[in-house]
This record gives sequence, C-alpha cells and structure tokens, in this order.
Amino acid sequence: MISFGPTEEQEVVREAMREFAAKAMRPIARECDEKSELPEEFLQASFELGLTTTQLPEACGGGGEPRSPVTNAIVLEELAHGDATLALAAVAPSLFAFAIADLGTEEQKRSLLPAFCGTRPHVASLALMEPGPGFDVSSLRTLAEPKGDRFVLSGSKRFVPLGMRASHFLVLARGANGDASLGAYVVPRDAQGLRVVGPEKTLGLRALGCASLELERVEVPAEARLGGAGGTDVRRLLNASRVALAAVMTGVSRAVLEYAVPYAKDRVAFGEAIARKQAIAFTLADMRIETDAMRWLAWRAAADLEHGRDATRSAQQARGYAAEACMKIADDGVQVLGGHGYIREHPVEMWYRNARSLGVLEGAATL
Amino acid sequence: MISFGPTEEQEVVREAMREFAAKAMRPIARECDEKSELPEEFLQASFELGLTTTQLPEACGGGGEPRSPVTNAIVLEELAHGDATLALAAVAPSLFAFAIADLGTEEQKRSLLPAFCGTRPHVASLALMEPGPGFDVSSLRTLAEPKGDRFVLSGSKRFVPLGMRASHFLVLARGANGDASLGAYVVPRDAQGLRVVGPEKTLGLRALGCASLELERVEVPAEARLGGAGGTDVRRLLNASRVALAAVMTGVSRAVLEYAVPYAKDRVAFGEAIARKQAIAFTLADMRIETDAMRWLAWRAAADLEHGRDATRSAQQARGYAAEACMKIADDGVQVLGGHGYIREHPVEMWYRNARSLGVLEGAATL
Amino acid sequence: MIDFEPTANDRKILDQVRQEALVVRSYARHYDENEHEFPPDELPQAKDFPNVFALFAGRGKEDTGMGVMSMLVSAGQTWGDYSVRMRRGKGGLGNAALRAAGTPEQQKKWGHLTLAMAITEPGCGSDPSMVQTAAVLDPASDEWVLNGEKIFVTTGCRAEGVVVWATLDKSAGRAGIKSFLVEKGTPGFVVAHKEKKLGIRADDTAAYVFRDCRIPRGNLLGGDESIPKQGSGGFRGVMKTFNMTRPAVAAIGLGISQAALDFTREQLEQAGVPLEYGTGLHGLSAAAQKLLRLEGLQEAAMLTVLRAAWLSDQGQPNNTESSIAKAKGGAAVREITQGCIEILGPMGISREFLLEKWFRDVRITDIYEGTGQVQRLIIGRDVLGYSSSELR
Amino acid sequence: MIDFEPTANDRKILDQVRQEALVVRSYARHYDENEHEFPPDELPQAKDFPNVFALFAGRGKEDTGMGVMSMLVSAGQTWGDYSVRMRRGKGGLGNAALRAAGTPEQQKKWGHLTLAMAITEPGCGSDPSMVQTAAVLDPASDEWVLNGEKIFVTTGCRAEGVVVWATLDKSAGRAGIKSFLVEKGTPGFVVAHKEKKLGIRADDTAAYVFRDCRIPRGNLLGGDESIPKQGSGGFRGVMKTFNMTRPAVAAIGLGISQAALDFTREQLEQAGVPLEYGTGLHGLSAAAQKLLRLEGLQEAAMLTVLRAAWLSDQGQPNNTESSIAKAKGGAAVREITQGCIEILGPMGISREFLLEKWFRDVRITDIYEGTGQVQRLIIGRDVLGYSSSELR
Repeated sequence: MISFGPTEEQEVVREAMREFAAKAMRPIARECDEKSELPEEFLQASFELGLTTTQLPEACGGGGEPRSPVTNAIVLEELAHGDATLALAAVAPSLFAFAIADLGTEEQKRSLLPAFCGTRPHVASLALMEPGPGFDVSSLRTLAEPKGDRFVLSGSKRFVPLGMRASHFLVLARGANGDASLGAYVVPRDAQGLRVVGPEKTLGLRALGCASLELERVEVPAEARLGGAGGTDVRRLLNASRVALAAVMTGVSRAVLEYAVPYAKDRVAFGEAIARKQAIAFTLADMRIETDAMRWLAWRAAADLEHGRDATRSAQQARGYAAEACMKIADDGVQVLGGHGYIREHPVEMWYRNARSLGVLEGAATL
Repeated sequence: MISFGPTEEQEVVREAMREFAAKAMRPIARECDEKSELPEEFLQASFELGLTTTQLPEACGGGGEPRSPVTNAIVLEELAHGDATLALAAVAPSLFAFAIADLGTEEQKRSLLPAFCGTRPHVASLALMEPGPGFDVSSLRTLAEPKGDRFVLSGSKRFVPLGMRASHFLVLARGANGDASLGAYVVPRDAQGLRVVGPEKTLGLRALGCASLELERVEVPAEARLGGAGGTDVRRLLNASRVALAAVMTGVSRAVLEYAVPYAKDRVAFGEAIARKQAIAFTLADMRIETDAMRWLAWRAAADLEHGRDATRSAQQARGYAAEACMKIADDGVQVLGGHGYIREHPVEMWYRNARSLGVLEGAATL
Repeated sequence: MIDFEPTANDRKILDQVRQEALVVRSYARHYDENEHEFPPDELPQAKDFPNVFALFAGRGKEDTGMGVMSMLVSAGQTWGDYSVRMRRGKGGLGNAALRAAGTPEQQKKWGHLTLAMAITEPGCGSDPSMVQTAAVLDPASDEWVLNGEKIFVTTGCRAEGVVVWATLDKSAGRAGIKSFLVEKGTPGFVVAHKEKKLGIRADDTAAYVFRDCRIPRGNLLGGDESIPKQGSGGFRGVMKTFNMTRPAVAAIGLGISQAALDFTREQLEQAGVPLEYGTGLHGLSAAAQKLLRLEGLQEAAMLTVLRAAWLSDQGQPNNTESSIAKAKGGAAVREITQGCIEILGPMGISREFLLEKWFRDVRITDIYEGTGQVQRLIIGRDVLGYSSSELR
Repeated sequence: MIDFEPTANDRKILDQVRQEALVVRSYARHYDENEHEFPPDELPQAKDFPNVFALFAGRGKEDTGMGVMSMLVSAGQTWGDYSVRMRRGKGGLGNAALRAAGTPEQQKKWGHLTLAMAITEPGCGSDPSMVQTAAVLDPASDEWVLNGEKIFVTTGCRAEGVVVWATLDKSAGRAGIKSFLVEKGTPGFVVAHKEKKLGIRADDTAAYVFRDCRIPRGNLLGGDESIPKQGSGGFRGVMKTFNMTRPAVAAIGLGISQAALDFTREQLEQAGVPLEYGTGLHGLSAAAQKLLRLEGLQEAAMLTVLRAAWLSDQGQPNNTESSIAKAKGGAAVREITQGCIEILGPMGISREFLLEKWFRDVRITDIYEGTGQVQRLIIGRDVLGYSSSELR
C-alpha cells in the first residue's frame, strides 16, 4: 500500500530527535568543526539515545526492537538537521553493528554485539573507501586472498568514520585471483599488519575523526568474513549506507532552507527584504521542492530495505538525487546570504563544505 | 593576437545576411515548416548570395576568394536568426563543395566543383548519420571494402540534408576488415545499389528534405575516395560541420531572445509587464549571456580552422556548449511565452523543435 | 505505515491500464499527424477490455487511497497516449468545477454533460484574477449577459457545455470573479477555432468568443451573486478546483516522460549498453549515467505527486504540495524528454518513433494549470509566510 | 581580425606567470591552514624571477591588448594561488578608484599608497546605493566627519589607506554618495578584525569602523561636493571602477577553476581514463564526458571575460559585457570546482590536495563585486531597455 504516513511511534521519535538536534548538536557544531574535534560528552549523549542498542537482539543485550530502516531515515534527517558531522558520528557504530546483526553468523553476533549494549559508547566502523581518483565500489582494490583457513587482506582504506576510536573495522575487499565478489571482513584494531593513520584532514565533516587504514597482509580467520567463510551479499550493507547518506543530506538541505528563510526576510537591499525578490523567493521555493523530493526518495528506499525487497535501484536513486540536490541547495544557501554565506559567523559556509563532502562519500553519487 | 574585432568586410557581409534573413527567410519559415517544403525560389535566392561559389577556386569557375570559416560562422548566425532550417539548406551544398575544394584531389575538383559555379543552385550533400540508438562518429557502421581498384560501400545513412535533390553524396564510411580509419566517398545519386528514400519525417528542420540512403554493395572507383585512394583526414570535414552547427544554434538562440523581449514587455500579468518580474528578466539576461558565450566559442573554433590549427577540441566544445545552451534558451523561450509558446501562431514553438533537432545532428553534442 | 508498494488489488487496476495503454499507442501517431480528426470515444478493441472503473469495486482499507490511485491511473493512461483512450471518460475540468462550486440542483441539472472550463484569456495568461470577460445582469429578462474571449479551453470543441470565469465588477478584482455555466448552442457563444499546437494535437483546445451571450440568472455556479468586501470569496470557490488538478496534470506529464524513459532504456539495452544500478558510476558510459539520472528524477517527481494526492486522501490541506508536484513535474518532464532524445541521438528526432511526439506533448505540462513560475509564487509564499501582495 | 591565439610576446609573459604560479603553489596550503599569517610581499624565490611587468616592455600593435592580457595574467596568477604572489603588486581596489575618480593632485598625493576600497556595510549587501556611512562637513575645521561601519574590505588590514563610500545626504540616495580617502592611523578609523572565511583565508578581508573620524576637506575624491539634482552623478563616478573590476574578478576565479580542471584531468589520465576530444560521446565514460563538458564551460566563461576586456581596450563601453563576464564566471567556477570534486570522488575532499581549497577559494567569485543576481539586473535592464526603477 502506498502511504506517506509515519506511525505514531515514528512521530514521537522524530520529535525527540528534533529536540536533541536543536539542544545537543546545533549549538556545538561550529566549534567541533573549527577544532576538528568530537567531544566525548556528545558521543555519550548520542549513545544514550539508543540508536544502535535498541534495535540489537535481546540475546546480545539489545532492546530487541525490530529493525526499521524507515524510522532510522526519519531519525537521521532530524539529527543531520542539527549537524551532519555529528549525525554521522552518532550512527557510524550502528552501520557496523546492524551489518553484523543482519548479515553476521551467530558466532559473530555473540562475540561482537554485546559491546554495543553496555553503558558507554562503543565504536566500530565500516572501511569502504580507498585512495585514488574516481573511487567507487566497482573499483575496490583491497584484496582478500584465501590462505588455508584464513584470509589475507592487503590494501588501503580512507575516510573511515570514527576510525581513530574504533575497536574493529568491517573492511570491504574483493576476492583475489579472479574472484571479483565483494566480501566484508571483521578486523580488530590491533591486528598484525594493520596501521591506523589519522585523523584525516578533510574539506568538511571535520569532526568525524576519519582514519586511513593501511593493510599489509593482514591475516584474519575464515570466520572473520561477514556471514562466515562463504560470505554474504554485502550489497544490502551498501544499500543501507546509501539510504543513510540520503537521509543525512535531506536534513542538511532542510537546515539550509530554514536558516535562509528568516535571513532573507530580515535582510534589506534596494529598499525591501530580499525575500520579496523573485530571484530569492523562487530559490527558496526550489529548496522546499527538492527537500521534499529527497525525503520521499530516501523513505522509498528505506521501505524497500524494511520489507526485504532489493533496494539497489531505489537506494542509488535516493543517494544520487540527494547528493545533487543537497549540493545545489547548500550552494544557493551561500548565495542567498551573499557575503555572510562566505564567512564562518554563519553555519551556511560549513554546510556548503559538508554538502560537497557528503556527496562523494562512497564515491561520486552523481556525475 | 586575441581579438574579437570583425573586419569591415565581415561587418558588411553580416549586414547583408541579416537583411536577407529578415526579408527572405523569417517570413516564409513557418509555412515551409507546416508544409515540410523548401521553395525553389528560396534555393535560387540563397544560391545567388554566392555563399558557396565565391569561395571556390577560379579554376573551377568560382570567385577564388580565400575560404574564411570565421566569416562563414558570422553568416550562419545571421541566416539561422532568420530560420535554422533554411540556413542549413542554404549552406548544405557548401559543406560538400568546400570538402572537395579543401581535401579533394585535382581531378575531384575539376569534375565536381564547376557544377556549383553555374547560374542555378546545385545540390550535393554530406551523408554522415546512421540509424540506431546513440549514433555518433565513433560508431560508424557503414563499411568501405577495397576490391581491386574499387571500393564497395555497404550500410545505411540517415538525415542527409537536401538529400532528395542531391546529385552526389559524400558518404562517410569506416574501412573494412580491421581498418577503422574513416574515409569519405563521392557517390553519384544514380550509383548501382544506392537507394535514396524520403523525405524523412522529423521533429524539427522539417523543410530540410532529409533523405535516407540504403547502400547495398555500391561500387565506386578508388578515385572516388576524398583525397584520392589513400584518403585524407576527414576530421577537418567534421570539425567544419560542427562549427557550422554551433553558429546556427547561436542564431536560433538570438532569435528566441529577440522575440521574447518585446513579448515580455507587452505581456501584462498581475498588474505589470511580466518582463519586470525577476524570474522573467533574469531568464532573458541568461539568454543574452549564453548567446554571447556560444558565439565566442564558435568564432574561436572557426579561427582555428581558418589558421589551419587543429580544431578538434575547440569545435567539439563549440558545438557541445551551443547544443546545451540553445536547447535551454528555446525551452525558456516557450516558458516565457507560456501558452503562446505552445501554439503555432508564434515561431517559438518551431524554434523549440529545431533546437532539439540541431542538438543531436551528427550525434549527441552533450550528454 | 510508510510504504510505496502497490497492493495486489492496486496492481490489478494498473496492469489493466497498461494493457489498454499498449493498444492506445498504436493510434497515437495517426491522430498526431491528422490533427483535424478527433480520436473516437471508444476504440474498436474496447469490447475486449472490461471498464477499468469496474475494477475499483471491492477494494479495502489496506489498498492504496483513491487519490493516489487516480494519479497512477492517469500516468498509466498517458504512458499510452495523451489524447487517445480506450474509452473516453465523460466529463472535463468543468465537471470538477461544478462538483466543487455548484449547488446540488446545479449538479443534478448539468452533471451528466461533459463540461469544459474556460479561464485563460488572450490578455491574462496564468493570472486568473485578471479575467476581463464580463457578466452583467439584465434585470428585465433576469439573465446574465456575457462578453469576452477565452483561449486554451481543453476539450473545448467536444464539450456539451462550459464553466466560464467572468467578473461582475472589474474594480473588485478577484472578489468579483464568478463562474457561470453556458451550454453549447446558446446564442452569442461561438467556438472560434481549434488551436494548432506543438503537441497534444489530437486533443481539442478551443478558443471561445462570447458576444452578448445571454444565460439564465440561475447559471451562476453556487448562486451567490454578492461580492465579498475583502478577500476573494467567490474566487476561492473556483480556485478549489485547482488543488485536485495540479497533481493530476503533473501525473499526466509523468506518464509521458516514463514512456520516453522506457523506450530509451529498451533501445540502449538492445544496443548492448550496460545500464546496471549498484555498480559505481565510473564503470558506466556517459549515456548510461544520464539515463539512470533521469530515471531518478522521474521517481522523485512522481513521489511529489503521490504525496500531494495522499494528503488529499487523508483530508489534509495540500495547496503547497499540489504546487510542489506541479512545479517539480513540469520541470522534470522537460528535462527527461529532452535528455532521452539526447541519449538516443538522431533517431530521437525521427517521426518513425513516438519519442519526438512525447517530447512535444509533454511540454504543455509546465504551462497549463499555472506555469512553474506561478507554482513557485504559491510555494514561496508558504515557505516565507508571505501574502500574495508581499510576494508577487 | 578575429582570432584567439596569443602572440609570441604574449606567451613570453604568460609562460613567466605560469613559472611563478608553480612556485607560489608550494606556499598555498600553509597560508590556508594558518590564516592568521599573511604571505610575504616577496617570496624567497623572487630573486630567480624577473619582474613580470618588465616583460610588458617592447610589445607592439600586433600583440594582444593590455586589458585582455591583464585578464590572462590575473587568471595565470590565481592558477597558482588566490593570495600568495611571487611579488605582491602595490595597490588595491582603492587605487583603481583613485585613478578613476581622483583629481590629478589627489592621484599624485596618494597614488603611491596601497589603497583598499570600503563599500559594503553590514546592512546593505551588494546595493551600494544603500550606503549608511555618513560624511558631514565641519565648516569650523573645514573637515569631513565620518561615521559608519564597513565589512568585506579586501586587503583591508595591510592597506595604507582606504577609499570609503559615504553619503552627504541619505535623502538624496545614490546622488548623495561620494568617495573619500582616509589614511591609516587617522583618529577614529578602527580596523575591527580580519574575517574568518570559507576560503581565500590568506587574503585579508577586514571590517572597518569610523567613529567621528575627521579628514581634510580635500580628501573627497574628485573634489565635487555638489549633489546632482537627478541621476546619480557622483555615484556614476565611483561606479566606473567596477567596469574594470568585474571582468578581473571573473578572471581571478577562472584561474582557480582552470587549476581544478588541470588537476582533475591529470589524475584521470594517470588512472588511464580515456579523455579524447573528437570521438563521439558514446565512446566516453561518464567521468570523461563530465570533464570535457566542464572544460568547455571554462572556455566559454573565459571568452566572455576577454570580450569585456577587449571592448575596454577598444575604448568601447562594456558595462553590460562586464556584468556578463562576472555573472558567467561566477556561476561557471562554482559548477566547475563542484564538478571536479565529484569526478575525483573522495580524494577530492582530502586536504592532501589543493582541489578542496580551490573549491572554497573560488566560491567568493559570485559574491563580491556584486552577486550574480546584481549582474543579472544590469544585464536584464540592458536587454529590456529598462531603467533601474523599472527592473529592481
């Protein structure tokens, strides 16, 4: 059935997240960006939202609530409305944990999930991106060679969110000698041959504490492969991550619109509020149009995930569309503010950097 | 030396062409489109402009004036400002004749050029395009197999301008068995195995009388190859054609702008001329910006041709940019006129069809 | 619960619509090339097809709402052709206006007629409040006397009657505008001509002239002859109609752009061009990437349409969302059809195929029922909390 | 004769500029990451490089005009970096204003100083006619007393003096606006702070405060204290400056976007991506097609800049063309730098490379010296034959 109606529970969650974003994220976002630092208190506070824990199985100490990608998309839009960097920091662990919960073996769940269900934030992260021009999933160069009952991982990873604090990495790699199939491998931070370098200096998302990984023949047991030695379809993992990014970009876009509107109504030029000029007003109207469209695409892809339908197409469309629209909205936001869009006294310049950065995470979302 | 200054002679030619376009082209354009017909009188009148003859060698009865691609670009913008279809009809023969004059053997010049220097219009045309999705020069399927001292041509051609009236065709084909090099072959209309079908029904440019060619093992002597049995670099030919198209699209764009301006100043909505609304005025400003940019790109590529520099890059940029900008300008023109942009009482409707058609001649100019 | 999958019952209807669309297509080119002809009210094949509306029986609460379904049905029909239908449904825009603004008696009296709606005038474009057509009451005969011209009247030739917007008092602006029902054949009511257009040529779009056209006093829709002092009471009444039509118009256009996308994909696939989702973009050709991008744009636009319709199914206000759907749809269909021709190249402009026709037909979407500019005014006012005088 | 090839003499200069730019680049990241520092007026390597301006000697009529050359030189320099120079040229925007509006005596007196130009105010954005800073004549001391605030003053920290726009009579609007020269150190003239910005961080952009700042009566540029009844005489005088600066600002931005394109092409070529011109687009990858498209956009924008400069070389009016160059350049550099990051993907946002910096630096282009919106007002008025009151 086609319906745009959130459940009452989803409405409640949305409200709570909106409040958290306004109180605990927006006010600290600029300082985090200037210092490229993620405060412990924020990690603790966001951990206490239970974004990860509540949806993990009871057997592992979780809340046992059914996983709802749609709810998560709603949550992420609200958090990113507060700040995209902090929103990604808040959910990075769940990308790892949910991957284990959804695609992992019983043994993997037993050994890895309880850590996320304690009283303190636990960090583990997804290692997907790699150095070099035009990275995308079709061009992974990190290899996993089978060697007896083990896999040997070699390659480089970049922009691993919260990588500087992570206890484990879920490393995506191609099979060696001709086997092009993608696999995901759980690698503990202290693994032989793994070097964690960083934090990486980036255009935006500066407080995300991204790390680079250098893997020199890192050996892991066959059971370290997500889903067991035989592996599993990691596309579900990538699709979930794409939907998450689409939701984040929706939140950023809405933030720009809601910041630009009062500015344009206050700002007087040529004798009247600039908001009364069609060039400005229509730009704001377009922001509203596109923010709506982005949200529905993200919801649609999330619904595919939620009902176990193949989300490959809908997730790519959601992320691709959001990347293009969010970049334009942030760019227009700077233009509406004019000189004030270019200085760091206003958040728009930060959103401009974040929008461009979000659009290329995991590879160009649109060309 | 970098200069945007036309010569006095070029100024004179521009004025003459502008007048011809206003008097002999714009007034009949709509009827030609509705009837998909090209009046003899127009062919005669445009022939008398001497666009082709004056720049052909005196030895062949021509005016012997130096070839000036820049002047030709200026001419084409003005003619296309009158009507793109009629402009292409007026210069289609010169694409053939100039190719022979610039790249042909002495024998080819002697045998083919005098016909263009008579008192009546003579038509010969370039056969480049082919059926099937995504045609472009990289995917020519028409083959020229060497057979003794002859070539055997096989394939299909589409959208051959004035094809229904042409005495000869300059057929572009790939070498057979592995030799991927492009060649151009002079094929008389009455050649064995050549079927000329049409006129083709098209979205725009309806009066251009385009033909399809079906070549079933058409045999031509080795000397029929442009430049002789060894061939020649046909890219110069293609570059010249691309510059011509860029100039035509510049003229169409200027026509839209100059038609939309008075309309928008007359048209009253919500109590004032719509031209006073930023949404409309800025659209018109953008038309002016892009029409300028298109023209300079076309001139730059033409200057490369004129000075014998490789124009491959500049010609592709000129055509690609013009195709995108001209499509947008025609589209915006329809929007500025609103309902009147959708009905055939105004030329904008026709320009919208012509703009889309021009942009894909010879294959997509932009993607 | 949020979801976007049609139910089995939904699919039954949409599959049927698709079957009819495939038949309808075979007539599309003929009526485009022969614009003086009108497509039949019923195609010969109609006997083999149950009436789609019969399938709407026996749907439950767990099925998709009627508003949303009607958008999908509209898009499904125009996927076949803009003008040709297996069976022409009775009724035009005017019937919607009659339902929205007419008294019960008026609905009873004229509901069975196919009614066009005449709003636009040579001088007023998409600004309905500028209506110049005047209605003057003649107390002697107790009749309204209409004088004025209307253009772009959809189904204007075949309609049996028309709902005309006219003003009782130009000085009153919007407030003075009322809608009147005029039956065909009324003296002084002349159908001037069928417009020659870029596309939708099989469609009838008429121009009307009213010269001292006299109609009974009771033909004023709603019957309220008073001119509200402020605001635009009467005007609001007639404007109601638009909340339903804007998303519908967008859906109609998106059915056509979907046809263009499907045709383009099919052609590229036959040519062996890889068009996969999920692989990175760097693996794709320029043409493939462009097609995937346009497919995403299509989905985005359609979702804004469904959202506006869903709100009305919920009985929630959807004025802004209707404009969002119309603005987004109108822009998207232009970009999509232009892009498909670009992708296919020269064959895209050949009248051997329907793509060039879809490119022409769909261009009306961003023009009628309020241009994209008008929609942005509505959206902008909502976003900024401005009145129509603050943002013009 | 129409042509677009630099002469041998032109190339000598441009090659030299390129050599310096390559050196300058090695300093770019440092001054971006350490925005409190100012780049030196002369780099250590300067001794190995002749002064570019020496090369301008001995050029003939067959060489490219000075205006056009200065655009190419500006673009060539910012290809290296926006702020760092091998040798910092004396003079700022204010010097241009002094040349345009100052009396011979004034030019002689202050020409040797580096002069900033202070126009924008917290309240008036890119609308110079809204200047609130007031200049009041004190007959007793025969001094002007200035009061007001200015922001976004380029080279505001290091300038030795500033040309300030102030009004003699707010009620007179544009006509009342005059420009005054204030030397650093004048009591009541406070340099508030260096702005923290998205990009061009090594650049100094200051905020000024004038509090009862007294300057000699002779510091009014041009010396004309009268307020023209209609039109905007004094204002026109100061506006002159912009005819030269708008194309220059676009050229400065296009030097940066060219750097982004060259870096992106180089990276793709190293990765073995085919990037040929001349072959059809269907043979190209999505990334290649996007790069070629952006390279064309770069050329298009640069040509509009050269056109505006060429007109001024010919002594022809170029007000509209200057706005075309600024509007086109401002939009092009945004699209190009955003697109290059898209093409290179994640590496594009790493501060290991300068691309992300170019993306930030270049964004100022469409903002200062009049936003794209302001430029479109100027172009629109010209296209429509409207006055500034008819199109606002």
